[in-house]
Amino acid sequence: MAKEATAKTAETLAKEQRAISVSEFFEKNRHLLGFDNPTKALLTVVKEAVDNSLDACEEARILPDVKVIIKPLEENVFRVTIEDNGPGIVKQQIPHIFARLLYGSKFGRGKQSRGQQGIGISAAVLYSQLTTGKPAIIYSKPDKNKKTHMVELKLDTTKNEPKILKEEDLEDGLKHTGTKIILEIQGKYIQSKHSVDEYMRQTAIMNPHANIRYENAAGEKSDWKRTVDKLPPLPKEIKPHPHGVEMGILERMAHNTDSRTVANFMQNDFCRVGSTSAEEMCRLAGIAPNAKPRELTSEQVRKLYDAIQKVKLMRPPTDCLAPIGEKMLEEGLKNETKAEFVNAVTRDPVVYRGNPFQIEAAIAYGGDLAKTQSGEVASDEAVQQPAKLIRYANKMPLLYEQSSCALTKAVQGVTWRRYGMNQPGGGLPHGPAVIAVHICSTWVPYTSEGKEAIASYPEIIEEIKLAVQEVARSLFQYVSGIRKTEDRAKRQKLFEVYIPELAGDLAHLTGEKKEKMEEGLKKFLKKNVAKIIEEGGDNGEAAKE
Amino acid sequence: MAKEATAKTAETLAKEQRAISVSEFFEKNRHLLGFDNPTKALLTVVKEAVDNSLDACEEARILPDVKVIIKPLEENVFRVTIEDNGPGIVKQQIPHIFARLLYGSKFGRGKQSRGQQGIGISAAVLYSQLTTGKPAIIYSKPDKNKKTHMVELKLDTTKNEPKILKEEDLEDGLKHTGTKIILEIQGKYIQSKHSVDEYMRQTAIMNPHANIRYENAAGEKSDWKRTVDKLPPLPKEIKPHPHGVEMGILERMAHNTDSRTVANFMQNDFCRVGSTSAEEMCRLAGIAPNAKPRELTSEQVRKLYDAIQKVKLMRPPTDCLAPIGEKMLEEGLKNETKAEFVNAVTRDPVVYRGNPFQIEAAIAYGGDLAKTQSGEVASDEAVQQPAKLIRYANKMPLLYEQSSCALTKAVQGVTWRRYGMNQPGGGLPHGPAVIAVHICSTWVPYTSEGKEAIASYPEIIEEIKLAVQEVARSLFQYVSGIRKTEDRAKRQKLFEVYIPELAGDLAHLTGEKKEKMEEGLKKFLKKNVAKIIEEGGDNGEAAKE
Amino acid sequence: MKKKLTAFGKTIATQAAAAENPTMDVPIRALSNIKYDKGTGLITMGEKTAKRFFFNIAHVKKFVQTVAVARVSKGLSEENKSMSLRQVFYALRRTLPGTNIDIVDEQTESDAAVEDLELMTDALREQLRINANKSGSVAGKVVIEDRGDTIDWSKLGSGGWSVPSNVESIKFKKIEAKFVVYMEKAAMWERLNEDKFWEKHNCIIISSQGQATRGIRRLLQRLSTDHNLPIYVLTDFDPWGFYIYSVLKFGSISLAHISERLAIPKAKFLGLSADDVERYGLGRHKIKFKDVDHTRLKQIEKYAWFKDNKEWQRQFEMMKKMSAKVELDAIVSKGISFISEKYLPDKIKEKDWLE
Amino acid sequence: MKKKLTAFGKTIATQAAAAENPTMDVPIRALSNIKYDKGTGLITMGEKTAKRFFFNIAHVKKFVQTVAVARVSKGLSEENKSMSLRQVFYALRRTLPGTNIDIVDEQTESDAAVEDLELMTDALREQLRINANKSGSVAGKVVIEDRGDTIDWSKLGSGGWSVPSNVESIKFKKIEAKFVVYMEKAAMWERLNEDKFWEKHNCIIISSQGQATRGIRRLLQRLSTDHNLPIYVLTDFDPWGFYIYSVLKFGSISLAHISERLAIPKAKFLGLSADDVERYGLGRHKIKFKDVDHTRLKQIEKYAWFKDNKEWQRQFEMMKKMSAKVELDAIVSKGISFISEKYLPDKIKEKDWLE
Repeated sequence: MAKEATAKTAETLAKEQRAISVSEFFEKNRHLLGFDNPTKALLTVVKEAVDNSLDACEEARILPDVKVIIKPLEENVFRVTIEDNGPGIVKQQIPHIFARLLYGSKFGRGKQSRGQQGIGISAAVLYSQLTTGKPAIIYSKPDKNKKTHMVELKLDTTKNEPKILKEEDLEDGLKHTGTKIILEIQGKYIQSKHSVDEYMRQTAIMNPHANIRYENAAGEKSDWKRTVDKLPPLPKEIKPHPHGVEMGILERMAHNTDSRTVANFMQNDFCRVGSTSAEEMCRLAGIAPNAKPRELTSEQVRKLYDAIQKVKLMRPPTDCLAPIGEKMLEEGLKNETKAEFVNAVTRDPVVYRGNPFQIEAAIAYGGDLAKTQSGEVASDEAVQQPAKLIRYANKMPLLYEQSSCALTKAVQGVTWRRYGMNQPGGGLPHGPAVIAVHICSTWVPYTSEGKEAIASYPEIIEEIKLAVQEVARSLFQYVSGIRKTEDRAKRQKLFEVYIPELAGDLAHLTGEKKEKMEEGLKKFLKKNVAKIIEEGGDNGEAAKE
Repeated sequence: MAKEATAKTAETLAKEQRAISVSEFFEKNRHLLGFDNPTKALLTVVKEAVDNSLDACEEARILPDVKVIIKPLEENVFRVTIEDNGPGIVKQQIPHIFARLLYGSKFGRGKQSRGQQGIGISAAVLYSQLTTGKPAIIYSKPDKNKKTHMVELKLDTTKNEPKILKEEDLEDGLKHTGTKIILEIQGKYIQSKHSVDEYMRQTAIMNPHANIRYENAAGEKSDWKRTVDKLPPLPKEIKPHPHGVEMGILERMAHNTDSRTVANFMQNDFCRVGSTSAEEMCRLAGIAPNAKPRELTSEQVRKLYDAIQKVKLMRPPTDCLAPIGEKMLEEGLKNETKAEFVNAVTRDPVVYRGNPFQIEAAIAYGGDLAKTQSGEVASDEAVQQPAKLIRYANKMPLLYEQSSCALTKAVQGVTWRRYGMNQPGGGLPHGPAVIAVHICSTWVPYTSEGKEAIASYPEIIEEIKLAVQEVARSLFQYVSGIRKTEDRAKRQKLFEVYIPELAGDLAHLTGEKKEKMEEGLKKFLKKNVAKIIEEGGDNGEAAKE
Repeated sequence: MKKKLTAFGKTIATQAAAAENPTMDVPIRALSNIKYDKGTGLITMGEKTAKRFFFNIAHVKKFVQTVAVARVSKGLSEENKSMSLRQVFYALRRTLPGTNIDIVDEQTESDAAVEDLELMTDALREQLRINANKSGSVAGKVVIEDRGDTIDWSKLGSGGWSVPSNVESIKFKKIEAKFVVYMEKAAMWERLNEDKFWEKHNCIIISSQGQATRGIRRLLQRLSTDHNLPIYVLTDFDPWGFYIYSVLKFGSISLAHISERLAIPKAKFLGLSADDVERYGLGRHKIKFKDVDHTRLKQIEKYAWFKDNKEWQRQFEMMKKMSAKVELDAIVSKGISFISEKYLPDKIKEKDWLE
Repeated sequence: MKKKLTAFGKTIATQAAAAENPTMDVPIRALSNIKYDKGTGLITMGEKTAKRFFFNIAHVKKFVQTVAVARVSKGLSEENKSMSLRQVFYALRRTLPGTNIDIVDEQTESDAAVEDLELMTDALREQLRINANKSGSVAGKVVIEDRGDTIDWSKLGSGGWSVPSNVESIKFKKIEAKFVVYMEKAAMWERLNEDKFWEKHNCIIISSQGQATRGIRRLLQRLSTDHNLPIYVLTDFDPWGFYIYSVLKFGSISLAHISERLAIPKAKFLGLSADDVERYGLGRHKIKFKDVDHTRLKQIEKYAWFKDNKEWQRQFEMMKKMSAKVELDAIVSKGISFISEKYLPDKIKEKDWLE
């Protein structure tokens, strides 16, 4: 059966060598792309498509309407349909975008977007054909006055190229501009904290400017209506900051630039480099400012690289970032949680390793969160569960790997007792609360290709802590405000109850009339009620007892 | 500074779309390939080169001599040199093997080897040029009577193609056949359990048939001499087993096959399919056995796929696996640990998801392991540390991600108390021991591209447990043999000490002579010593008290 | 007693001198060898014994310890003295020459050896001259003679007579009292003593602190058996209080072998019962059960001597329902001397007790 | 006493009737208000007081509790009765109408109120008719009168007189004894009583179990102060034993306000000292320190009254070095009556004590 093994030589070995297509590679290593198991695979397919839809709508400045349907076909096989009202995709690009790995517009472009790699949706198509053998069906309508274009396609893994099975223009396709994709996949549908349901819920929180309709595999329909009629600002693209560039990339950029001189190259191809800085770099590197960048030797690039590190530069601009904003985050969270109190904060942008990033945090407390499933107000004990933490990176929910994520670590690193919440074992705070944390960045440092958790850079953790502390503080003020009012009533009642007791005991002790003392005490209370229940007592010093 | 953001249309969006080279992708995502941080990067570079050297020597049936030198150049920059006496590489292939990602002979070929992806050594070259800008230098001599070929090259990431900087034939190059690679990289040298030193040590254990010389960054030289003069058998290649193939791959194989009929396709392109099985499959799928496989529709492939699952087949052959073997594993472990007791076991091959795999386990105990660094016998308490676990996959040491690895989980899943070892908190057993576990397979299920840990398939965990229990049992027999001898001496002493005490007390109590009773008791002990100290006492029943 | 100990030693000495494996038969003190005798109303010990050998690795230490205790006990007999269990432990301790082995490491070992010796010589611990703790006071219309002193329990002011750990040698000269009230709390005793309850009602009042000591148990037993006085027991309303009563009346598992010399089958439980808690409105002084209380109650309700007793099972049920205990002291909330002026006289008059 | 309590109530009642905020001045019982008086050798209380107001949310509960205790105490006076602290707690308990608030929730609250009242009325707790625990026995050449009974401590057999919680009213009729030995263990007391130590050496022996009760402390104090008898203290060699001695001699922090009525400046520590452990070869009965022992020792060595005492610091140092304690009972390993025949006579003769 098996081929006989014999000793090989350099010659025979050479014959076995071949190029491997990137599709073959990821076909074999699909767990790297989030298709580890059927449950996660179902989520990944939905996620990649929805992320693309939201990105496209925002870039086209269209308020998004997104529809997701998961329909069970047979055991562990589902048809997943995602439709948006975005700009659509031009005919020629459809096959490449959906059936070619490593093809896209978002790769390394110095701008914040949900997708980053140009790999996700084609991977979903690959996974679909791998597990069910079915092609992907794409509808696209870039112009609302023209017909809808429909394509059925597969991915040819040996060549990493699309293979079109069917293609036609439909009269009665999409009603408006947009894109629709249908995939049949093997998967598993569960309702847990890693489920598609939860992903949709968290997506709705982060996108209050979107209409989202969702029908899950159990046939239950959810409909999140738009609560904000304004799109978040579109992030801007920036050029790389010199302090975040590695030597090999610097060399490649120098050799591929359109600039004629090194000085120009530094000014044109990077941000935050003016003519003074550029000349300073050249001087330090011992390179003539008018040298041709394409002719730089490796040794010269190396010197330039060292010189760059020595020149002080402004931090990169941060208008490339598009946080959702305090108001919209509050809207989204309030809408979804029906909480009694919601507060959000958007911090100013900061930089790690030459990459700008920005943190947002929000907290929701009480209201429906303190109620049981049947809608009753839950007991104090029942609500003393760990708060729910929801994590976002570039507006995408992160559902897996919670414990190893920098966002989680930062939230756990806050001393919650200071804000009136229990924190048993130093973990998440306990109470009827939802905490949301969002990191946006031109280059989010995921811990793995699955984009499930954020790497623990100290700069990032510190920023998150500051953001979370801020919302925690406002929650604390709110809660203690409520408690104060309750306390006042309690205090007055307390004295009213104690007065007859004291009077009674004194009467026994002295033989004097109870009524007389009771009257005196009541009189004093009435006159001084504000002072007594506000400040707690008569004098500051003795009250310390 | 930043480009103004404006609303995009399908047209403008289309213009931004582009293909991304796989090199660009991995340049940005190099953590996926084991270059997360400087410490790990240094290890990864050495590991990829050494793995290639050992694979090449074994395939060419040459007893390996491998030399590794790490020379610090400046702070956090090292020159790494790896030289072997393997078959060398033919001139034309050198650039592709070393400077093109996803190029190799080992990808998915149904055979066990250290490397699997054709990505490792080119990634090392990529990392090197990215961090120091320096090219890789390769020496190769496939024919010992000809000159050595030398190449300096880089990887052009935009095209994923090699770029040759310099090339020449040298008179005074390598002395024998083989390959030598020199890389300059940024890295960090530490001496810990994740260090290159530890990797070399574990590699030596697994390769007692190799001479390994190593000079670390501190200038310390290690020299592991070959202790076995026989190469391990060369694993054979097998074709895929039908039960391990997914639908998408089946379709691709059918469309690319050289076979003319579906029946032939099933017999020729898979293992374990005879003509009867092939016809059965066709019948069940409703496909004519002489149908042309290239013309199968997706629907037919789907039916064929379903039919395949219903036909019973023999399990895949397992001579594609090459375990190191009990004797060699014991040699290697004894040699490195200088332990008092070493035992290894190689289990029979087993199959998971159509992929054959095989487990080996070994344990080393006592001897130098129970000594302090200065060579003294350590106290009982001091040796009650967790045993050291070393993990291998296809003969390669795994240094990272110990806790999430199936090998670790399996070892922790053994009830060590049964084998006389403590196991506080259900973790690794405590004691002066080293436990080695090896999984070999045609397709090792790593949890990530970094090849650091094995995924937790129940079949795999079960096999490992059985293997480890076997060596644990033999260790237990050995240790309890020793303890028994010690215990006997202790017991006899105990009675000798108690006799005068009892006699004395009895004398006080009765007024009789102490000496007389002492004598009688000593006499009884002498006569029955074997029984008393062996069985512990006189009678079985009462001893249960 | 000396003779018994010498005889015990002789058997072993003879075996030793004859080069045989020295052995002793130790009655088994496990629950499996305990019976509840409905006839006598006592917990008694079965017939099972275990053989203990000197030349047996599992027995040797206990064997030597038992002989060593016999030796110490004989010494006490000879000197006409006694020791506490703790002191016996220290008297036993010696390190074996050339080793780091001690005859005894923990007091539990010497305590067990003492109990084994009690069983094998059929002697009370007090006869072995080994005493348990001393605790408790007594007052009442009784005159005793002890160590040559004549002591009138009714003429001891606010303190009373301090009950010794060993009451074997006291002689009752004159007993006018008609019954005995035993309580687990010294504070309650002081209340009754201050109120001269024993004088007004012609009785004896005895207290310990918590579980009754062996001295007190023997004292109560002698007053019940030899002098036919009713014994009324007052405890908190909690599983521990029930247990105190259980031990007083039926004997304990660990001392089953001497139940007939320690237990008081005619003892009556005078409260607090669940009914008392209701009747006297003590419900608001409930102290919530902890897990340990639940466990204890579950054990007690399964005791062979309570298992078929409907009245007691009713109490256990009510306690379980309340899931709380009530302290005897709580009765003071009804009035300072409510206990002596109302509670006790009423309960005794109405025969409102449990048995 | 009744008058004092009425006066205390009057002040407050007047304020209440006059529609003022009722207030009381409570001496502060914190360490900051405690001094060690080298002259008298006593821990005493400073002058600091805190004002407690009725109309202050932080004070009101304590305020009401203190008045309630005064009321209960006055009732006791009127009826000429007494109560234990536990009983006072129950006597105080009542739920305020229409709430779930109780006057007291924990006994610690009523205990604190009792202490506050002691301070404000300058009365002993015993004068307030509130008693602490009863524990301990006494024997020796003394005749007392208590509640109309004449009690001869030398004619009480093996039990001795049971020391009441309140010894204020006993009268010493005849004291032949020349000194007092106080020990923390009842077993040791029985040893000495059996050996008729008090007869042979013409003395008094007193024991409690553990820390001395207030009754015993008052008894010892009266024998020391009023009758000028030397008081010798016997404890285990451990930080707790040292503490027992410290409290007996200097008074305690929580009861600093009545040190002069409880402390015995002339008390002498007769052992076990570190030197005794060495001299009598008790080293092999060492019991290793636990963390809590180390902590305790560290506190004790910093006490103002020990800080500058070289002899005591030497003991602390040696104990620290040993890092172990030795029980008094261990001395039995030297012989059954070694304590009474050798240890005590020698130590007293050689004046081998610590002060």
